[in-house]
Amino acid sequence: MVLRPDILVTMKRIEIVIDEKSLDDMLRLLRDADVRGYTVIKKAGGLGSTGERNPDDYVLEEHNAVMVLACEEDQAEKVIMTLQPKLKDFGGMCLISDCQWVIGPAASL
Amino acid sequence: MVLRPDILVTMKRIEIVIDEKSLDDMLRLLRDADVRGYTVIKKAGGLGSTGERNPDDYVLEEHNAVMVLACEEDQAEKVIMTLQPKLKDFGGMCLISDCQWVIGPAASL
Amino acid sequence: MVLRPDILVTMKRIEIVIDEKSLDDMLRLLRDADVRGYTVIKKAGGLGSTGERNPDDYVLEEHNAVMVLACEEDQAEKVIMTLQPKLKDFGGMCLISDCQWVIGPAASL
Amino acid sequence: MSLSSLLVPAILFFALGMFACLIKSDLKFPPDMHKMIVIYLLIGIGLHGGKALAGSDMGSALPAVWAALAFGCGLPIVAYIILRALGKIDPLNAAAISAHYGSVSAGTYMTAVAFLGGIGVTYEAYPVIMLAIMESPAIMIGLVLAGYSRKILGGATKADKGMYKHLIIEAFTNGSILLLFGSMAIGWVVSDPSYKKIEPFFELIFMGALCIFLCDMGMEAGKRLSEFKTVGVFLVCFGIAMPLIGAVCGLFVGHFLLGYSIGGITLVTVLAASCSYIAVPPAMRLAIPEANPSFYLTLSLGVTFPFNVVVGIPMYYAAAQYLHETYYPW
Amino acid sequence: MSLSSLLVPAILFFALGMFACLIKSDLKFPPDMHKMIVIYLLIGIGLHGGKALAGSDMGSALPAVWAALAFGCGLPIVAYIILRALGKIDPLNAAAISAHYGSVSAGTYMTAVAFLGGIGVTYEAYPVIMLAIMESPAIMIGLVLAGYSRKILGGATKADKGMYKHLIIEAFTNGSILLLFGSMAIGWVVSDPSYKKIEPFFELIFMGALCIFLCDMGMEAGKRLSEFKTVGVFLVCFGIAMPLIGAVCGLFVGHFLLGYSIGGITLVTVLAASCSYIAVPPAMRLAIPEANPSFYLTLSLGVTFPFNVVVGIPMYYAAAQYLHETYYPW
Amino acid sequence: MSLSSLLVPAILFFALGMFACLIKSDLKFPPDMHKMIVIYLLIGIGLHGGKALAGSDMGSALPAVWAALAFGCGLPIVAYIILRALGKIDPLNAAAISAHYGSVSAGTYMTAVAFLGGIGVTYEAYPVIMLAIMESPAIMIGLVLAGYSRKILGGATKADKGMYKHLIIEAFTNGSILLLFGSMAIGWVVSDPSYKKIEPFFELIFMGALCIFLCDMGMEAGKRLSEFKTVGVFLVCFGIAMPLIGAVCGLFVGHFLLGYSIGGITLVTVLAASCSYIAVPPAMRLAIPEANPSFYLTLSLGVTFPFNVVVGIPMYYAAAQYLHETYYPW
Ligand SMILES: Nc1ncnc2c1ncn2[C@@H]1O[C@H](COP(=O)(O)O)[C@@H](O)[C@H]1O
Ligand SMILES: Nc1ncnc2c1ncn2[C@@H]1O[C@H](COP(=O)(O)O)[C@@H](O)[C@H]1O
Ligand SMILES: Nc1ncnc2c1ncn2[C@@H]1O[C@H](COP(=O)(O)O)[C@@H](O)[C@H]1O
Ligand code: NA
Ligand code: NA
Ligand code: NA
Repeated sequence: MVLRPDILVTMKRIEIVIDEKSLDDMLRLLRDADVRGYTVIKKAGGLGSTGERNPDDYVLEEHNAVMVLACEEDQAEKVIMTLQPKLKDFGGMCLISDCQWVIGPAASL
Repeated sequence: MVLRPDILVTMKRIEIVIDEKSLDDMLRLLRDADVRGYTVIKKAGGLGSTGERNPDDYVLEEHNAVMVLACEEDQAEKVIMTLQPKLKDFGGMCLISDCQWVIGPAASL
Repeated sequence: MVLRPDILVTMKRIEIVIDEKSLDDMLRLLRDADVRGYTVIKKAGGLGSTGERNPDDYVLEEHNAVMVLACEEDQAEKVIMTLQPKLKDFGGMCLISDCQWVIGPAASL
Repeated sequence: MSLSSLLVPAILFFALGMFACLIKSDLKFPPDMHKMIVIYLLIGIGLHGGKALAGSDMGSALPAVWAALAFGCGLPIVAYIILRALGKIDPLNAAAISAHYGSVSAGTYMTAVAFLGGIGVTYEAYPVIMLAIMESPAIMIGLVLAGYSRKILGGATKADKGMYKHLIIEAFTNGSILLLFGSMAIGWVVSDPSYKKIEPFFELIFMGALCIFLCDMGMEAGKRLSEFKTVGVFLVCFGIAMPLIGAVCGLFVGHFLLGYSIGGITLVTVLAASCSYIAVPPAMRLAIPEANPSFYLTLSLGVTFPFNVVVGIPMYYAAAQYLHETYYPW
Repeated sequence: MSLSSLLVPAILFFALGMFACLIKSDLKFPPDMHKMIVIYLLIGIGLHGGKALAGSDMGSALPAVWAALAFGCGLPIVAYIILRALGKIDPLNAAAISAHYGSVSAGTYMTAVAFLGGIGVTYEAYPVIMLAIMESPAIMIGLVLAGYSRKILGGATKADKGMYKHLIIEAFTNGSILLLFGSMAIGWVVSDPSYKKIEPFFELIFMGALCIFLCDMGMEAGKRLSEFKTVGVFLVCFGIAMPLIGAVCGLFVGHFLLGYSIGGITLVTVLAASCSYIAVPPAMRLAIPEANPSFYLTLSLGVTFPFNVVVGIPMYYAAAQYLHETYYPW
Repeated sequence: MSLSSLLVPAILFFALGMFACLIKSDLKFPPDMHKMIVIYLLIGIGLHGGKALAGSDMGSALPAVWAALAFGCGLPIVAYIILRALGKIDPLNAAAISAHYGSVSAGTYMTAVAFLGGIGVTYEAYPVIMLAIMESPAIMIGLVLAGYSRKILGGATKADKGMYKHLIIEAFTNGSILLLFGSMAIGWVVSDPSYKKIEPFFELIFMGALCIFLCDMGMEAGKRLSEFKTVGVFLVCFGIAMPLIGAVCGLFVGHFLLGYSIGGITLVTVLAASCSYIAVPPAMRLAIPEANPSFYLTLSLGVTFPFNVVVGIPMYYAAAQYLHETYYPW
């Protein structure tokens, strides 16, 4: 990539999908792992091992929450180590991929 | 990555954005391709070749659906092969990238 | 990947999270950078340097917008160069990663 | 009872909703609208019921409580036996479906109230207590039936104790039940002049709001009804037969045991014949994840609910009338 | 007609909404609130209209139906010719804009009803039929004009047959049209005592709910109005001239052909002068994707709608009054 | 004043909401429902107030305006001093909290109106002006206090001028303030027959809608109350003491300076004692990002609001009654 490397930091992108009801527990775990940034999208639907979750269903309204967090590699490791033992309980999915964080102008850093 | 490889499985992450009205057709196709997990976020907006879609517009309310699915490489290939011929009809976008799935504790597997 | 390379185009995936109030400014910048496709998810929550944003809070309802855009590498560079100087003002995050765009059947191209 | 008495606006709006679904109209009510009207209607019923109870003899309410508990516990067992013996339905699905029939549908109850109001028939204050009470016991029985089914199947009990406790607590802290009981209590205690101030909102415009609710329910029922192929002929028949069985019990209890007026018997019958689609489905989804939700949802929302609203209520009323006139017990 | 008769709350709330938009207030009504009120108002108009029709001579309704069809088909053609001949607007945009002017705006109609109610003027039962009928034909004509435009342009017809069929079906199963017709039918058939039960909800509080609706519409119109620069001077003028042309047709038809009272003429005029922003825009977006939505939306919502609500209705009423008194045909 | 006069439905519904939160019920009202009811109630109060003002002497309104400004400016300064001197609260949190106490809570005001209505007490037309005026000045004073605090702290002023301007503009274009003023103006100008048409929606069903609003507020307050541990004992005490201080000022001003009736004094007292949770929190979040929102939100919504609704209003009324009877100034 021709992009100036001084404005890009290599990071890990962690993407988690879980039942909205478990979101608070998950966020607590993340805070325990010193996560200082995340983004949450609620009211997602989906299909998984426990069947379909449809936020628009009139009777059986079930929601997933999608969480995205970007962090440095060692932080990502810490997060994964914290989450991994609980993943079975939470269900859903947890993906890691590589990404680059674009940092703002140095002046105001 | 220093993360223990035994808790990570290399997978493909497929991300699809289409008109919400075509979502059911798309999901049917995915099921035909034996997809057993996906996440859907509705009420997204966007800009594409067919113009702007604004879920908040009072008169011309149009919604995109964002779908994310993680699967093994050969499964991903199957999915793409199933979807690709229809992509022109659906419009929108379909991206593939690499990711790693974090698997839960072995004990309860 | 065994997938036929003729249906895949290597691209960059840019993912931006900002305060929903700044979304219009951001979209204007993107249009200035000749972006011709993006997807926006509103009403996201999150945690960042400016504290928590909770779209469900009764009094302090604050929303993030999540934007995803896929574009060719040089276009991505242009986008990043346009955005980067403003990133401090917008806050939030801006990630870049690699992806592959699945193109539809050649016939109707 | 003439044909025109069937032309209750609420029921016509239900039909309109089903029609819209049938012709695949893009008519769609905002989901939050539905939730809001449900909240409003539950409070309205509760307040009205509480006010009525405040003016009536509370000793006489006890038989209604017993009847409610009996229905809540008895009907699911009857349903389970039928499903297992006649339908060869697998134990866990049978348990999940059964639980729904011990419970009630506030929508059906309100439609019955609108129907009675439309033809000017009065009724006792007690059935509303039964409505409030009947939601929970059926969930308990559902849990018991699920446990029993799992024992039959011999498998490991998938549901742990924590979940059972959680479900039982939920059955009593459930939002709609709380709203119903809470507003009943408020209707009970407030003074008449205070009540007068909130009456226009909760009573005067009640029947109109009910029309919108039922139009929405019509669409919802239509959507579910269209899935009836997945549940098969036996279950569809069960979805019509079971309310009739409940109705017979309701008529008997309402007339001979409780000794209510025609209106009261009709409401008791409707409660016994109706089938929950609010509190029970989520509880069963949690308690019996192995059961197929489309079975119990299609039955409850797509078959039994429209059957009760369109055919059942006038029929139960006619039966109550006949019973009351023929076997006058006093 | 004094100034104070212009101070109809509904219109003042519309102005408040526009003012809020003008001063860039953060006032914002939940989108679902808007949808809910629209549903409520449509049912309310429908029921009221149906009840009124039940009491009137149905033979006399036929001319209204013909007039509605004539407006729906004729006005878009007039609009198309003007846009093409005077404005040199490209064919597809002209077709898309034209279709809107053959259709109606229920919001404008209701404001007119509120206006007439405020000054105590009665009107015939038939205009509501015209309201219900006029939404669809304009869509058909829009499709025809689009096809014609494409032929002019000589390009391949982008819109396939399947889409046309889909659009025509949609024009008749459209949610708001269904709601209007459905509730008209219900208002028609229900007995008076039944209607009385739902009247408080659908009639008594109607005018108040309309105020909230119009406040919201004012904000929406203000938002659109602020985009008027993108549409250019000619189109803004067209957005004011076209309702006036429609109004002249409406006055003529309402007075000479239908022979209605002042109130009835006013409503017919409003129907002819108004311009859809509910069913037509999405249909045109689908049928003529090449047309720029901000053209027809700004015109319909940002120019014609506020013009009709604030200036048009009192003007049409005054004209109807003048006409009725001057050229009394009998 | 007997116990039964405390059994105002609105307050009981508030208690029901808190109870639902306490027993961790899954009861939840759709967020949009809340926004809709707030919009409706604000318009309702505004219209009613405007109509009442239209019939009263406007010269006499001026003292109310002055009193409102005095409360809005004075009370935050009192609060700031107390928080700094007694509580050793850090300057920026103290500034943010203080601003809330100069402003008002429309919810508390409406509950007071419901309370007075329930016991049949009348009141002047002017307090509603105070309600509309008091939201903004407190925000200004909050900005001043924040600037002062930053000077104390000696740090660079984080908040730039642009933001201050933005906040001041926002304080006057704020949606709820606009709605209140706008509908007051509309209530003022419309003719009586016009008003009659919208009265059923905005007045007749007002008290019922208020019940649903307060039930929701009860849940919201309960949620906030459960966080009271994070704010500490001193702040909780402050959240109860500060409304009492405000109340004393309100009683004094209402009785001796404005010379209102018992009902009027009660309302003025409630305004002085209440504390904003609508316009001020977002403004403070923007103006003083360093302050911890959970402090001022817990105090305003979780402590002061329920205190005023459940304990305060009857107490203020009793005090107003006592004052009016004892120190009758004329
Ligand atoms: N392979 C997958 N790809 C994308 N989303 C998934 C996948 N598996 C599970 N999910 C999401 O995680 C939720 C819960 O999964 P589960 O606990 O397996 O039922 C589902 O509803 C999906 O939204
Ligand atoms: N390059 C892109 N990046 C992100 N989203 C896109 C892109 N192109 C299209 N989309 C999304 O796909 C939707 C439909 O695209 P189209 O069919 O091209 O109009 C748009 O509204 C966007 O939400
Ligand atoms: N490391 C991160 N990972 C994911 N989302 C983030 C991250 N940092 C910030 N965000 C998102 O960006 C929003 C604004 O961030 P900030 O401007 O830092 O407060 C937050 O509310 C999050 O939704
Ligand atoms: Na039952
Ligand atoms: Na027209
Ligand atoms: Na105050």
